[in-house]
Amino acid sequence: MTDTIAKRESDPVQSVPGVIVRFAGDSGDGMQLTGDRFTSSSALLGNDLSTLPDFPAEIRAPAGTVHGVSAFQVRIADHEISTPGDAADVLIAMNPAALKAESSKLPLGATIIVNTDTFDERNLKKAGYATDPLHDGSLSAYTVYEVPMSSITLEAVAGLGVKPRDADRSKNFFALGLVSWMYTRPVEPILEWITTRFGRTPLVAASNEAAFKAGHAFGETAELFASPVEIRPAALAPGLYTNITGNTALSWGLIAASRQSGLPIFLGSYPITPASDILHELSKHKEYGIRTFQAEDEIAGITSALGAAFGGHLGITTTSGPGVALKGEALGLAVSLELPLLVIDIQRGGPSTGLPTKTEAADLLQALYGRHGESPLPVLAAKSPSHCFDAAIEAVRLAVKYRTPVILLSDGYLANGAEPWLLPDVDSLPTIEPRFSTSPNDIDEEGQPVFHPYLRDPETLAREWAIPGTPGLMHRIGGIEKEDVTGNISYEPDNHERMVQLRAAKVAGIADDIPEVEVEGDLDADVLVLGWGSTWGAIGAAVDQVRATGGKVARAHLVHLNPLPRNLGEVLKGRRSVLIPEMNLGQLTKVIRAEFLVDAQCVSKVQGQPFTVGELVARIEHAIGGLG
Amino acid sequence: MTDTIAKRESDPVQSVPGVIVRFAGDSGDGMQLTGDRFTSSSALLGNDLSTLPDFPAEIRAPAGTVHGVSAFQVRIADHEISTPGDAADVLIAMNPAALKAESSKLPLGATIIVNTDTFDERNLKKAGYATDPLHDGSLSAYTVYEVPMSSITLEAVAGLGVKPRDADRSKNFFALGLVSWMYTRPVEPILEWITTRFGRTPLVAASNEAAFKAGHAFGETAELFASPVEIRPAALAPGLYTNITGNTALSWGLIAASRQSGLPIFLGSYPITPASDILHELSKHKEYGIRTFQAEDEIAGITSALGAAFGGHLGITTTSGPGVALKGEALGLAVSLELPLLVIDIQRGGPSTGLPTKTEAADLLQALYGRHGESPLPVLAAKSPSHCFDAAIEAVRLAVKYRTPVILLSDGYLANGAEPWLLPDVDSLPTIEPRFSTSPNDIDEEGQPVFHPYLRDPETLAREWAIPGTPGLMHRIGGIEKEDVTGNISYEPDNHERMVQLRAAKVAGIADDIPEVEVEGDLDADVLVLGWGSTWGAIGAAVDQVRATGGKVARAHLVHLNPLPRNLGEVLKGRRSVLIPEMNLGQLTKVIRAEFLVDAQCVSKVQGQPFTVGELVARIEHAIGGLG
Amino acid sequence: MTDVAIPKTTPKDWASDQEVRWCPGCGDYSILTAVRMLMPDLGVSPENTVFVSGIGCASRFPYYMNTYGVHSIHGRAPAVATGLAMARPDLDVWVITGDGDGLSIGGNHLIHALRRNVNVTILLFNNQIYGLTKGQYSPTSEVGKVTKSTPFGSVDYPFNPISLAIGAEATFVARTHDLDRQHMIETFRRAHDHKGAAFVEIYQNCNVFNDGAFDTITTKSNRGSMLIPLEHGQPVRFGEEGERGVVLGPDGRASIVDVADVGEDALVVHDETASDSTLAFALSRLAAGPTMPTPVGVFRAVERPDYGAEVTAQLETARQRAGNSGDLAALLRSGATWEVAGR
Amino acid sequence: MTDVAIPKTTPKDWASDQEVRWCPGCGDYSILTAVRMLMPDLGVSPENTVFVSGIGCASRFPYYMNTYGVHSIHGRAPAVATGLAMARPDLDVWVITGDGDGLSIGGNHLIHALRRNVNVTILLFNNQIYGLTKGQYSPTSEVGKVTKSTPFGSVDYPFNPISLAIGAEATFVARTHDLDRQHMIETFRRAHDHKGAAFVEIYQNCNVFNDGAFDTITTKSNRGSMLIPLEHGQPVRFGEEGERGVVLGPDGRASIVDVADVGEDALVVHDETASDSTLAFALSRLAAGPTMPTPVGVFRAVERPDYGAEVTAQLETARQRAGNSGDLAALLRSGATWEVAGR
Ligand SMILES: Cc1ncc(C[n+]2csc(CCOP(=O)(O)OP(=O)(O)O)c2C)c(N)n1
Ligand SMILES: Cc1ncc(C[n+]2csc(CCOP(=O)(O)OP(=O)(O)O)c2C)c(N)n1
Ligand code: SF4
Ligand code: SF4
Ligand SMILES: [Mg+2]
Ligand SMILES: [Mg+2]
Repeated sequence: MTDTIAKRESDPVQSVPGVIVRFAGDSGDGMQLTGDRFTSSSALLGNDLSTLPDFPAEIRAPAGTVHGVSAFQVRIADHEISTPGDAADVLIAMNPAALKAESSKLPLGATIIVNTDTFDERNLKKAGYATDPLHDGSLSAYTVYEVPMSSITLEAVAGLGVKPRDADRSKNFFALGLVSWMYTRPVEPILEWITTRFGRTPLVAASNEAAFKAGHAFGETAELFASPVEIRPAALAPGLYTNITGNTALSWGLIAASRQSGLPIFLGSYPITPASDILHELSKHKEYGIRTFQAEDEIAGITSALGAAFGGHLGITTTSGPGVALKGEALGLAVSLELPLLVIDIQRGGPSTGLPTKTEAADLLQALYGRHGESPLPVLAAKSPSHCFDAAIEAVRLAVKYRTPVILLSDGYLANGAEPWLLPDVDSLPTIEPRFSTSPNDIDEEGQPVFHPYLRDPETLAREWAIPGTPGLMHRIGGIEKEDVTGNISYEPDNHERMVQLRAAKVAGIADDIPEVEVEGDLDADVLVLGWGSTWGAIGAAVDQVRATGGKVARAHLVHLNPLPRNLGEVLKGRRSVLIPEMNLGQLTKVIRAEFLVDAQCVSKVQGQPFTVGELVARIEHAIGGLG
Repeated sequence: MTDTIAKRESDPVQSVPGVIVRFAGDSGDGMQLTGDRFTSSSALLGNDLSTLPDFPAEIRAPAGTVHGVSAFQVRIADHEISTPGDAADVLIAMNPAALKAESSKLPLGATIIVNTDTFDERNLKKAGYATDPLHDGSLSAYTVYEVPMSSITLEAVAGLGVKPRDADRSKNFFALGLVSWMYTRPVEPILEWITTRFGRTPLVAASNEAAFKAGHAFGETAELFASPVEIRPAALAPGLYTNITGNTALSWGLIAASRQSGLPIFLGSYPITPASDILHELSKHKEYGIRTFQAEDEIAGITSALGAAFGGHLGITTTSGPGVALKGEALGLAVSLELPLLVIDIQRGGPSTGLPTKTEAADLLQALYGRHGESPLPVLAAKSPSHCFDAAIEAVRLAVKYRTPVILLSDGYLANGAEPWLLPDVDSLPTIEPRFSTSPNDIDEEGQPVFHPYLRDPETLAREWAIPGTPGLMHRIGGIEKEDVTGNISYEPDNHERMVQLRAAKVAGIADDIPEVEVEGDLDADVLVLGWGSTWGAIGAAVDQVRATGGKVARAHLVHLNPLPRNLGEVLKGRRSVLIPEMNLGQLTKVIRAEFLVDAQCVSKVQGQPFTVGELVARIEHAIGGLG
Repeated sequence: MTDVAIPKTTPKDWASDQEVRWCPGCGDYSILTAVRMLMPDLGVSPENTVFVSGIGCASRFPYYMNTYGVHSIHGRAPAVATGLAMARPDLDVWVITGDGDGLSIGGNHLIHALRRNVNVTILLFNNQIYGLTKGQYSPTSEVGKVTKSTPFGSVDYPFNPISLAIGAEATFVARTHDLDRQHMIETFRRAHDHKGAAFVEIYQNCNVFNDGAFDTITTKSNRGSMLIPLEHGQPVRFGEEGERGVVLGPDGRASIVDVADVGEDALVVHDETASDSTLAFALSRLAAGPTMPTPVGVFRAVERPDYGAEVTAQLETARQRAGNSGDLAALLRSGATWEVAGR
Repeated sequence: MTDVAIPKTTPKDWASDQEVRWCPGCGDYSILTAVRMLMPDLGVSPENTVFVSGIGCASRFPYYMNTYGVHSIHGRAPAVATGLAMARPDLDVWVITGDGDGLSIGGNHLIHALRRNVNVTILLFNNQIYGLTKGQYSPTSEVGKVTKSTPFGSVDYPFNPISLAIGAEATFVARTHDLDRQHMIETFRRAHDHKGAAFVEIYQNCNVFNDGAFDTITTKSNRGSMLIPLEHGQPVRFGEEGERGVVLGPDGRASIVDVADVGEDALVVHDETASDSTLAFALSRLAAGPTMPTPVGVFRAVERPDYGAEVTAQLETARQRAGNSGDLAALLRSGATWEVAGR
């Protein structure tokens, strides 16, 4: 469906530059869906936007509890933005627990819309309220709108023949209707979507539609609210856009890389939050020649992908931190076999099971070093939801060109967060050449032509890749140390050292094949903020904000974490302060310090939540003031 | 058996300070056993000694091939030594392949004793000799003794009723007899040992005895050799000694730690070279209350040990690099559960299957970082075969005291190498207090006594440890993030950050509970050699040698690799050059550079072989000369 | 277990203070209730009871029991429990797992625990779906199942958990379901009382991602005609009036007949204690999935030495043989030693 | 496999240039010879053949075949092979594994490959010991076995690999041994020709660490009385003169009788194609270990869709349904899109 946004014919309304809305309710209240719809309709209006889903690990945690609250934050703007915003302007709280969990994060003066029907004694108690916050004055710093969402929804659907319990389930559509009215979002796309989505259960569709319309009407008629406001389309680069999450972009990037390389995708994966959606997405697209294999565990996920890679497919495995921890031994085998393989780690809160549905970026050192022996491999990290597309292609390019496993890092924030994406021209995507061997490449002692699987390209040090089915190139490879060139088993001391060094040199040499890191902001500033991964948006916004108020600061962001860009040492040299914001205790910081002997300092946040811009601004200004 | 060495009554013989003997032959030739016996009889004579077994991964690789050669090097001395020596003074080569594999490593002037019976055309060709080295002059730089060992052995056992093929199997005892004569080793202990070891097969015992005696007699009568020489007892510290390998010392250390803590050992392990011998040793000693469990895989090895630890046992798992790679996820769980657990990694050549029977020390970064999320744990490394005993006790002490998994690193060189060990006074071993919780430790909201498993000792930050069976202290723990103090599931952002930091602080705080690192040699030298693990012996010898020839150099050796000793920064400060010899590409070097921003340089060797003293001397002198 | 009198408890004593966090309507609730109701009857105490689980909705179970508990990592509960049960034969160790946890990632630990006959009681909550990760198919999902990871239907042939357990040398194998509390309680009791590894498959409804998967056989109205109760020593028959029964063919195959057609004497008599596991296996093949008449109850219950007890016995023997319980100084001197005299 | 004529080969064409590195006298040699002798008969070419193995003595096998080969990591060969066979249904994929590799660390991958019916031919070299790590007991070692890790005898009850495979829904299950080349060749041929996962247990002598483990049944002089050859459609009988046979009891249990006592008609007739796996299971229970009369040959050979083929068919269907073979630009536009006009 392609819509060109026509100016809506309606009364001229006041325009605001943007708003941050947060929907919060029980895990069963459909907040993710509500937020998602609000986002989509804003996307169609041409706003820039950024989302932050935030939900517990339980499927439907007990109703009314604070730990069971599921929230979805979306920021929409008429200008370019790169974060979902530090705190909401408007909170929709479906029950006391949601209010309890969320209200303390709100800035003073924020708007709160509550579903008063849920504010009974039982729910207040469950949420841990001793007194009713709607009446005890504790919310006096906010603008509170009390709306009996449940009962109006019930009324609205009365007559459709829906059971009262089912009717109550539509109250999120009431909320969506109300907020859509407040921000003059178009009605039709949502109604259409309801029809398609709930097509198989017409009663549910009808009920949701009625609730949505009731919410919209309530805004218009209740005279409770100020007039609706508008957020104009953002002045984005021209072209065709879609709203995309990191996991979808990553999946599509893999499909693109498959097309560009001619290698069919084999995905060996075991479900795990927040990576499962890539498995889901890829398994939908079999017409692209994609084989998805839900393996018995993570080890079978990676080893099956390695088997497929041996067979000439694009072997991929997707997982999160606990899965990577299980794949270490097989990754070592892939390093030793020197076959292309892509391992995608959608990081989440750790250690151990940790916080499965929350974001974190504490798997970097595991990605770099989580294997025995010297087993170097390239590591990359995506920086925004849509960048996952490019990062996937780049990771595949390196894996195939250099015959190496590659780890691509993303995280829960990117995976589930969404933003508008200017669709690339598919014909301008880079070509990836598998360059399979097709004939003997060497001469044996008796002068006969032979195939030596570990003969290398002198420039890239990539080895030859001959796939089964190729006549005359039969060969055996394995995890025991191999003789240089022939690949036969060898325990010879000098050969081992040579092979260890060749494998290291091959990966290190990739530095010549990747872009230099760019410095932005005040290029020669004393203070440089070095980032990696999903901190990109928040760092950018923070640097802009500091500079807007006169502070001098530079920033650089790494996509390639191993090897590092050739110019990075140069970029860091001579700065008074190098700050590295990380959602861990300082993992890139360790790498940078060791590599460049620069006194880089980590700005650490390990809360299962992305950095806010405010947090970073404070730390940057501190550093500029010579204090950090 | 305790022997006090009485001066032997024999003709006065010439005394030499020491000798390095290397036995080499087919994997089926019994070279390891021969070397071992020679070592033992030298131990009983009071020599200091050090051994280096060196064998292929195949059980009995094809006879006569160079890759199938199995060697055992032993150095015996009348003074303190710390390495098996850079190269052999005497090589016993049982066949052409052994000569081929070993002769290039010999210093000019070395002695070679060959079994001429094996030097036929077929064997020469198998070994890759175009001409017979015994006759083509290629060995002119060595003193070569040609002994028809097989045929003399055959003669010697004739009449015992042994089949010729079996008789030939005794030729290693001939060699042992000959070398025992050359170095005036006592005959009786070996004869006794033959009787015991081969008691169940009297024919084999008789045949080996006859061969041994024949070898001894051959030395005495053949007039081929110079007079035998003697190596006097070394002036070691007084006390009772035994000859011990690293793996045995480690096993005994664990038994000692079990005694000192009162915690019965539970070993969950999956066999892997070169760690299996610890499983074997511990499974012999059930009278110490030791449970050994040969698990279905490495993951079951560690998780069963963790289950036993929950039950109040001393949970241990032993493995090598590939096994640690599999244990990463479970280690993360142990970090999260905060239970004592000991993971022992006997490192071998990597990556992947690598060089299973060769030594390497390239698992340090995996030990430090091979898990997802922030999951810090203490890491220690043993430095000599006998030090494995102390290191095991220290590792258990930290694990129990701080309720944490600990990784103890050893390697193939320490594991199989042997040295004399002055037996410790068992009563002076440190006591380890498990301090189980036995009663409620907190008060709940209603003022009732409760047990909170994550209440911490304010000093050590160690949590409470209550074991099943304790009434009233029932509690549940798991890998999901836990609420501080109560241990209940919590997804709360601030709590997560607090827990991440508490776990980190607990491990970091151990620095206050470990000895400072000692500097030896020229304390204020410009050049400091920093070591870890099994490089200890070679570094010590190299530093001594450099200083003996007037070079100024200091050395320090780390046993604790995480946290690092408090004074290490001080020790490194102001050195012109910090050299870190490592059997990897610079793993500790990375850690030191990141931590102290010191331009430490790795002296790397990754050949599956330990450093020679000569290699280190060269690098140290280079550095002293301002060149490194 | 000790001889000391165990204080009487009520189901409430076995409930922890933690709020149960499953979806409303989930079958896990009724299993939890059954276990809590059973515990006071078992003559055991909370402090000597440990629940060990992996990861999944089912695996949250230990948090809700006022006993010791470990919520470990995905698939590893049988291994954790093996270590605990070996180290502490005095404890009652339960394993809670799911069809993904126990049969997919944890399949190997499960079959090894069964063959070793480790003294643990294993409850496998089979909902034929991955609940906690929001609905992918599992190793027990039927061919053709459409899930998030199989939008065009699964092509994986499923395990029959009962057959697998029997093939893995299990000594106790049973099946029950979440809609029959009394049957669950009796089955769990039998499993608990069994020395060695007891394996119980529980058909459990996941009302969010696989609702009604077992309705064809487990609902009150269908049970009579679709569940085949196994009773030791009794001919295997079922149906509202007991009108149907099971016979073994000449090739060992079990099949369903009308009793009227063959006569009661032709029916196979269930023998859960048969040393040969073929009968139990034959019965396990009757239903390829929970849409056909399905046996429930105890398929197999035979005696074989319990692993932890055997291991502990070896320790005792070694202690007696050694005549000491581990003299460290003697150990250090057990090899060849020599004295270096003082100077 | 293609229709193009495959050039004729000899066993030598299937031997790689690498020296075989097993111990002299190891049973692995004769298995290697059997495989090399069989290959020219199979109508396949070396370049379309892949041997995948784990780690262990047995797992060195691929190096010695002049085909494509992967010597992977311990226990993972079935998973590596699953990926390869799914991606490349045109290849002949063999898995070589040991009793440790395939049943201890790799047990889970094995049973999952079997249930999925992945098109691979699995040869499990069962020497009832860990060879490469120098002699620890394995999951098939008998109770009481003294090894390096069990100096006082093992207390682990072993797997019966045939029973386990049948319990895991295998479609082809067979047993052979290293002393009978012809039997090996015939068994491997059947396994190879089977569509889907074929599992073959090979009793293999490790003359260094477990010498003679199978002598009671496999030596020339014992074979006649101790091996029970399974032949499809034939009554199961054995003995030098065929004087003994196998009957099924009323409880399905298989037992050995003198044919003279019961008459030939009482013997069970082997049906490897029986849709119900009970008969194969019953036969697998006859011998608890290789010291009792032991069935060899094909226990079970039934048809079920092969996994790789099913997966590939779904791709084809999707391509046809989509009417394109993956238009990337269309994919990128498949969600809601909007145009931002140029300024
Ligand atoms: C190592 C690892 N891999 C994957 C996951 C993600 N995961 C959690 S539960 C689960 C499967 C749950 O299914 P099941 O065992 O059937 O339990 P249920 O939720 O249905 O009760 C998966 C794949 C994980 N937590 N850890
Ligand atoms: C991850 C890992 N764990 C352990 C080992 C050590 N290992 C190598 S082979 C082997 C077992 C071999 O036994 P089996 O599979 O029966 O093969 P066999 O040698 O008897 O042919 C073990 C434990 C390893 N290489 N990798
Ligand atoms: S997802 Fe299914 S199994 Fe999990 S708690 Fe909800 S209903 Fe139960
Ligand atoms: S150890 Fe045993 S199985 Fe391995 S090669 Fe030697 S004889 Fe064969
Ligand atoms: Mg499930
Ligand atoms: Mg074996």
